[in-house]
Amino acid sequence: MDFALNEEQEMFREYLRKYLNDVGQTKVARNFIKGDLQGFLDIHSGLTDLGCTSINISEEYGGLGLSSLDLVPFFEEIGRSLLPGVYLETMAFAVPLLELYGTTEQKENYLPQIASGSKKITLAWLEPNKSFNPDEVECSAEINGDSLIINGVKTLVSGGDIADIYILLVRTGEEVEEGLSLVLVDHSEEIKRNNLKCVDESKHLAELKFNSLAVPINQVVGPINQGWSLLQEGLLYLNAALSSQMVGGMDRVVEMSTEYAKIREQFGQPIGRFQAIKHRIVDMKLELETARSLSYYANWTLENSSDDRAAAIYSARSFAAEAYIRSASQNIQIHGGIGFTEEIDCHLYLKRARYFENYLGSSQDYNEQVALALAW
Amino acid sequence: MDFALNEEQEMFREYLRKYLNDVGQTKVARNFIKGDLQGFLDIHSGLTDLGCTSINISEEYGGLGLSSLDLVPFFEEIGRSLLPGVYLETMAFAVPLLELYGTTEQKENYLPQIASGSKKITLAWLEPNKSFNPDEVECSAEINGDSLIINGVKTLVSGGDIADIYILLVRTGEEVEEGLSLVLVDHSEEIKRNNLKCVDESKHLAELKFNSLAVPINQVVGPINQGWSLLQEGLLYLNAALSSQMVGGMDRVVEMSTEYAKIREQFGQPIGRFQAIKHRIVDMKLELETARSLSYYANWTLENSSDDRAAAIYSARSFAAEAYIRSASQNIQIHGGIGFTEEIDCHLYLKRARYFENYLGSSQDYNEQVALALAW
Amino acid sequence: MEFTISKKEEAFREELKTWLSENLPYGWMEGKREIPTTKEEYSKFLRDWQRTLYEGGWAGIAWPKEYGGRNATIMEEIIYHQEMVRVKAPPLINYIGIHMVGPTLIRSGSEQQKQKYIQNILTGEEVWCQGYSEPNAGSDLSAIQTNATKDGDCWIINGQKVWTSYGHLADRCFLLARTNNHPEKKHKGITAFLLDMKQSGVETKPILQMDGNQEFNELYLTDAIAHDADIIGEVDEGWKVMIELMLHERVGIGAELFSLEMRFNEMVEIAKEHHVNEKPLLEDRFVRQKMAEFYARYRGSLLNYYRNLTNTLKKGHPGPESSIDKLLVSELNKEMASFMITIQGHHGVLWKENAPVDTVWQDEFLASFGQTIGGGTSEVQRNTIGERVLGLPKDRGR
Amino acid sequence: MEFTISKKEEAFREELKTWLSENLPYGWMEGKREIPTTKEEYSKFLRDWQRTLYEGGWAGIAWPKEYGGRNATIMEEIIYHQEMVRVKAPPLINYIGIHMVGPTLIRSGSEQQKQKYIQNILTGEEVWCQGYSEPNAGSDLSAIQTNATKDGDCWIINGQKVWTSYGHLADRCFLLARTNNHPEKKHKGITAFLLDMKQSGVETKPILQMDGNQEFNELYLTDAIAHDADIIGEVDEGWKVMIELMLHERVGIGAELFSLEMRFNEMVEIAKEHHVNEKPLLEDRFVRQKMAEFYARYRGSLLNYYRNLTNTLKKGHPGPESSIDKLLVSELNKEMASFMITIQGHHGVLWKENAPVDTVWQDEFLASFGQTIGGGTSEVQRNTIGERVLGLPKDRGR
Repeated sequence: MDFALNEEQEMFREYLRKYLNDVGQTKVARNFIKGDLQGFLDIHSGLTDLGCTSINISEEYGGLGLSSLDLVPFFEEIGRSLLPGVYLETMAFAVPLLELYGTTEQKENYLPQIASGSKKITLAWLEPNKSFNPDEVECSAEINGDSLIINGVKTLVSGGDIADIYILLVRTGEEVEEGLSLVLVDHSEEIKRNNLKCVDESKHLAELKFNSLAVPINQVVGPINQGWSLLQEGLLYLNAALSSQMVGGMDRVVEMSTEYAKIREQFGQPIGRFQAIKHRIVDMKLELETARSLSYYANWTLENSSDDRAAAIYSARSFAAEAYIRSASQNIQIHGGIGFTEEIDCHLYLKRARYFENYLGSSQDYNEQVALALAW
Repeated sequence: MDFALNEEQEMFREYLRKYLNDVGQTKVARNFIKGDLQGFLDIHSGLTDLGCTSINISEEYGGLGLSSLDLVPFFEEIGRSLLPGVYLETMAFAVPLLELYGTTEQKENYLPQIASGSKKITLAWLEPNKSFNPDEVECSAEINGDSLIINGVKTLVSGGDIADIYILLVRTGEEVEEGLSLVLVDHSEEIKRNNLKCVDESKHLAELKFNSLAVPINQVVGPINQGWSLLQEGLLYLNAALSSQMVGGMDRVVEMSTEYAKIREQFGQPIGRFQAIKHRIVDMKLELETARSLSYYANWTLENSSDDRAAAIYSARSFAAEAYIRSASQNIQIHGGIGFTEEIDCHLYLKRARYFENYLGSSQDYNEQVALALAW
Repeated sequence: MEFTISKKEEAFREELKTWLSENLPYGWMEGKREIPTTKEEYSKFLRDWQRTLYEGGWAGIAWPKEYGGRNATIMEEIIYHQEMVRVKAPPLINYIGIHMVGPTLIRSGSEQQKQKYIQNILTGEEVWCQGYSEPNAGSDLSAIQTNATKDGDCWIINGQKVWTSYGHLADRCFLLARTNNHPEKKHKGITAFLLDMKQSGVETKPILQMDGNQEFNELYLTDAIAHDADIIGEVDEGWKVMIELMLHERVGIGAELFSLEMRFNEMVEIAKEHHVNEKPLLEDRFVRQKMAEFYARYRGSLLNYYRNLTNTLKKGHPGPESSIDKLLVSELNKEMASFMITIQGHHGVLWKENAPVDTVWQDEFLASFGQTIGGGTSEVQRNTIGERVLGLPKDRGR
Repeated sequence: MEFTISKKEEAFREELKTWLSENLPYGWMEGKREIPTTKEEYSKFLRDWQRTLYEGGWAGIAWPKEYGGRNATIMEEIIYHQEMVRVKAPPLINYIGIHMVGPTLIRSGSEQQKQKYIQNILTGEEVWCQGYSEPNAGSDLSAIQTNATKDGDCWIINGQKVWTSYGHLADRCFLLARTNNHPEKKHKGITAFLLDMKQSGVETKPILQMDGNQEFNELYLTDAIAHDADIIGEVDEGWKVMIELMLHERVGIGAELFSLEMRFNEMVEIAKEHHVNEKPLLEDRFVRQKMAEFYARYRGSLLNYYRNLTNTLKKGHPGPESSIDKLLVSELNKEMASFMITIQGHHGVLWKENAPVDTVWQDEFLASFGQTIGGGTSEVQRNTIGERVLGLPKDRGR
């Protein structure tokens, strides 16, 4: 029995924590909100130098050849500092899918560039006023010789203005699920990109319009018309990492509440002495630790191809998503008036929690996935 | 604007409170649990003398001719003292249905006897391992000349061993809803009655077996095959009264917690000083007052045939049912060890709350009724 | 028990309705409800609106007739708030002047103070703000440190206030300052000043809120000056004046409740119209159940309010039960707004002009955090209810 | 990160499994799990079971070999509890002796005390109980008033204890009594006695619980006698001994967690088999959602436990995080049992022989209230976590 990150993983976390502290933690996100993209890109280089973007890329493509558990410190720490970017989609979706299903050409083309930090990939799935259901994917890719001709609109694309490549879910056939494919599309001027206002302003969302865009057919990931099942596989990796990212945010939220409750005095004593505050922070801590245990295990199941991986990952995701909103909300209340100001970070965590709440599916959707995975 | 019980109603509450205090409050229920039926019957006479059993019976049948709001103090007070009996089914179901739909003969036969306390009526609806849905009523009544021949089994009949008369929901036709009728059946030796163990031991539940029991056809309440819609009407009265009865229980529960938190000392101070306790009791109080407001209004809508009566009554019922369980549970926790003993009343309220939880439908069922009533 | 309103009250409502339809800013009733955003234009717009109210006889309706009010009953005040919520009327820029400072002046002000201020409050010519909270005195108001030192017939005031609403627009401030130190009883030795905001010793700095608004200010007092004549009540007895001032809020949380009711109804409409997986949201069982629960809770809160109001009508003044209303409404409001975001799915994170349904829910959700903190946090309300309604022992250290 | 267990541990599990299948009371494995109810028969049944364990080498497995144990590792203890839960083994009548008093005696007892007690604890010949709580000392154990006065080499003990588990069956009691009054530091001046229960000054009275069971007792001490030789640790230093005794619970809440896991699985089975409206409960969306949430929470609690256990293994002793396990398990257990009753509909109130599904859920629900109170209430656990894990300031008055 050894249920803990190993020493290397904890050491890597310390490096990262120190690095992100040194660059001002949430300052990067705050500047990003104000429009400072370059500041983020500098940090991105820094993280690349630390090896963050090569963790789970195999050695032959310039990576470190590590696995999901080794991503945990990285995602917890960027969750903690609310770092912008598309690390989730790049490292925990594109990379595992390319490693598992990419052609040699695709791997050679993309993996080294991801590892070196020069390319960032995001996922384009949702369409305007549609749900995440497979029958609501209308964006089409028609085969024309060696090309796919793409028409349609994708919306709420995460990091739409910093991603270089999209993995697009497109309709290539009639069948509801077995008529969908995943295609790697490099960004170009031909794609009309509109930024969308998001309640979490550190997430830049975009709407993408494709008007007869031609893409070489060898940009399809895995077999054509098998995109939906590949997507399901990719969602396991993505949600395991997302649960860690949310744990990172919750960790900071609990820390903020705890620190503030120790120093803020009212009625002649630190407010952390009042059980209304103390016990609430304890409840936040309980949820944090539970979410953390679930996310560790979720990532462990990926690394070990465990039978219960779908149940483990999706329950980790939906638990963390709900708990994150609760603790980010309580954090504001515990801070009182100052928690309601823009100046203090409290609201940034709440907005991020809300952003993740329904990202790629609701908590109810993922609970239903848990039920199905358990053969209920 | 005058949203309060009137002076007469409050005065009546005081009389009742005093009377039930004098006879030892929950002692009646406790003795009843130990098998002392006579003790309860004595109290029943006393309540009859106070006029409780004639409140909403019209004057021509020996009643006081009052209305639903006048029942509120009565139901709150018996809820408070956990009085056994079938007052809910008699006063808030049988009486309004008889008044509204009974034949002159039925009224003359039953209402004066109810008013005088000599007859108690209960409702027999549910069947073994069935739900409250109309298609799950199988107990049948076949017309044979001037008689109905009844066959089948009813279960979980409240106060089965103290009721003199059953209102039976029976199948008289093929149609799912319009094939059901309500029949007044006097208890007799021919009906096989088995007592059932209930987690709330102050509720005596019975299973009733009917084996070709003949009942005069003029015992049907309202038109034949219209039993389901009559039942719906009756449920409005019953649930309005039930919400008051639950409020009465909650009122005592909040009082118990408050009193105990004032006198019980730990760590050198009354535990009510600890916010973990204080704020929890406040939350119980909030739910109590909300439930009370909803129940007052629910009964007001009945008296005033208000358009929103179904929404008002069913929301009052489901809110109170859920809140009662919560506060009865907290009451035990607040009492600590002593709350876990049989000796203190805490558990009696919890068990009663659980008994009411799904009585004649679940909170979800009633929430759905609210939605339907609001034309959602 | 009686919910119907009298003919006189009905006539009052009709009169107000008619007046509103004729006097609201142009296009308001039709949904064009835009208030300019620059400080000067914003201030002018709202002052104009209050002037319009005043001229129509709809400012300070609860005030005695001799001071320009119409001696409205509590029920009329309720109706007034209901109608203002119904038409989503512009905010009352001098809310603090009309609902709090004015009535306090009328009851406890000197003749000179009445002469000087009353009329200008009503017309909106002088806008008032409150100077209570300080960085180290939030929930614990008695801990204020802003200091007033006597110098001849002047008082020299130094310190910092926060959460001063309309502070940047206000002409006058109802300010609490410490004039005496009682180490044991912290609420002693506080004096209430009617401070002139238009002086060099007073600076305001807007506070940017998490919802993007700037409704509050920090207020810096550097040798600000008040005179003996600007003291209301007695020196060192300002705490009493503040308590009195709060009691003038006879109808309590009414306006917030009527807004909650309106928002609930809007929520139902959206849940009917908004489709997910080609089904109206309201047909989703989870949504129906939760909305039925909200129905019970908002109705229950409203009915609680009516029950407390009945008590207020009987006693003539509100009791500690008003904390129940405040706590229920603010918490429920937060939960409802949160739920509305949840059920919109991922599109629910889109904001402002990109929001799929009325963006009010995102803003409402963010703003709702202010309501469980401002005007006494939910924790303070729970203490008040626990101690003053239930009689539980007081917290240590208070 | 490593969840697999070693070959040695696997062999240990197999050995125990085999032994249990051969040695559990007749019919036990097949589901005939009946324990006689009269006090004498009950006591005999459980003492026999412990004797059987002892003879098989399965009593006190964590004890050093020289005292009759098998020096089991923490992981072996875990496996032991898992297997005992799996077969729903009869309770260990001398739980307190084996898991708490015995290890404390081994570490801190005098040679004479070891000689006198150790062996009999293991065999079940002498059953031990705890005498901690008093009517006025529940959460605040340091407030005990039971008094021990020295008289020669005797101590005369007077007072009352409550919640003494197995008190009516016990031969010996680990008793805390006040031997000195420190008005400031209440936990000073308490002494731990190894009291003989079989004397005229000791009376037990069973406590009837809300779930109908009688597992606990009131213990009346009227001039009960202990000797100097019956003191463990130093006079006035009993608090330390008690803390040490609690630390011997190395595997913490393990057994409760494994029970919770088993009950969750049973709940799934019932929800598959039990039909409402002709549909299995588990197909109801509300039930599925809620059960998926319970899945996350029970799995999370179990994984938390493993994470805390990893720490314990590294440090050699458990930390304050064990309060997290206790709090999560007891609260979750209550919620799960409550939910199981809810979804059974009105038939769910039927009890005992009339219950539609395994009656264990009704009993479990009622019993669950004991778990959030006994062994430190949930409120005390929250204080411990807040103060010792998070470093928040201590409550006043403690």
